[in-house]
Amino acid sequence: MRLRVMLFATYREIADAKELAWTAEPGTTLGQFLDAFLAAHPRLAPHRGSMLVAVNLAVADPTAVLHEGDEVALLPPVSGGCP
Amino acid sequence: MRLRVMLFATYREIADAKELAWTAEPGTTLGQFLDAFLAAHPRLAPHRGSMLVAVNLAVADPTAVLHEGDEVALLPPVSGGCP
Amino acid sequence: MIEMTRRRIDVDAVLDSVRRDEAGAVVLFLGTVRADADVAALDYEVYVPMAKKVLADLAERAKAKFGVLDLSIAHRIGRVPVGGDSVAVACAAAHRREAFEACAWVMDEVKRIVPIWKSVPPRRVRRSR
Amino acid sequence: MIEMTRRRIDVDAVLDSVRRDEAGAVVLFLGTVRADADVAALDYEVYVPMAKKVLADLAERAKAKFGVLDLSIAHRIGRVPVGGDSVAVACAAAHRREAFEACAWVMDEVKRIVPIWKSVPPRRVRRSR
Repeated sequence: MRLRVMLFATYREIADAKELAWTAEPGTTLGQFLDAFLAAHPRLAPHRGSMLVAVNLAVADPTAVLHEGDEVALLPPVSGGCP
Repeated sequence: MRLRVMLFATYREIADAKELAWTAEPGTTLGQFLDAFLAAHPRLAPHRGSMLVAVNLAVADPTAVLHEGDEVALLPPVSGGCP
Repeated sequence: MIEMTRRRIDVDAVLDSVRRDEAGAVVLFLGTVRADADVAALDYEVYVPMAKKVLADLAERAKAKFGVLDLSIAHRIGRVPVGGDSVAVACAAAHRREAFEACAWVMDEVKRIVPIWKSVPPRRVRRSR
Repeated sequence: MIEMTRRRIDVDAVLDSVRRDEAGAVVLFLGTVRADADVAALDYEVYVPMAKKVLADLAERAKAKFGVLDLSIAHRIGRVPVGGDSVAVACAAAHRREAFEACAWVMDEVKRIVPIWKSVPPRRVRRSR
């Protein structure tokens, strides 16, 4: 199945891409996807501890099962609003 | 000496006047003035306990000595701002 | 900026009066006339020269107490219809916490010590013919 | 009203979006770009569809939690110069206490859970000659 991987802020700069396509076996969990994706992008791996991950605009757990066409977003710690 | 006595809100309605002239002996204190003024306006007397009194725009104590031309304001409990 | 006005409060002017490049936060409070039962408007009576003096002093005390950059207060005089702004307090600070605290404290003080009195205007009696 | 915008935040429109006749208090918070050392502007990057969803949910939770009448949030996307508004939160309530509390709580949450990232834009290198 195909997934869209969205990258923001420092992760976007590290990967030098806003969006990447990714292919995974049906039934893959979010945790399994992350293992594979971070192995392919080792410079992002050190950020896993502070990384928030959203699937289709909602924060999701590593146990969540992914589906064809899912939008997976890797979110650095947020810093909106006032300074 | 002559004093200007300013009345607001419910006190203005009770006395039916926004401003009254008053004459007192030099050396009169604010407390002495109030005794005489409220004796002359007995319908205001019951409000003395909750009345704030200002002399020349500043809240003053009963011991304050009044002077020629002083503006004495009798202030009901305030209620500005939002509802 | 301390203003007592018979006209509509110019909220943008109140905000602009406190804006500073060193500010990271601006908090504005608007007191508005609420549609309570039988209320179509409120009348505000003000002892203007004393109110201006007390509000100017209040703004200075708030700046010192909370370390805010600037603080403005505008209050209406006279009749304000339901939905209208009776009072505006704007406060600018480096950080949001002190801006919120100063603004809330000033409103508490406005209701406590500023010589302003509100009343519900009497309804006009309609005569039938 | 939940708005993510590349243009200047229209503060009057944000305020008007929460005004109600049943309100006695409106609180507005503006986050402004502060002139810190070497900062002339800030860049805001936003995951727009998720930010809209999280902000809409936040506004509903604030209404339920504090019993406020309405709450609007607007946030800038892109470059905001020093002095510019990066975020506006407006809240209307029957009484001032809940309006202040809801507005402050929403700002804490905006900084905690909304997918927005700010950065200092890199300075252009000036070449001599």
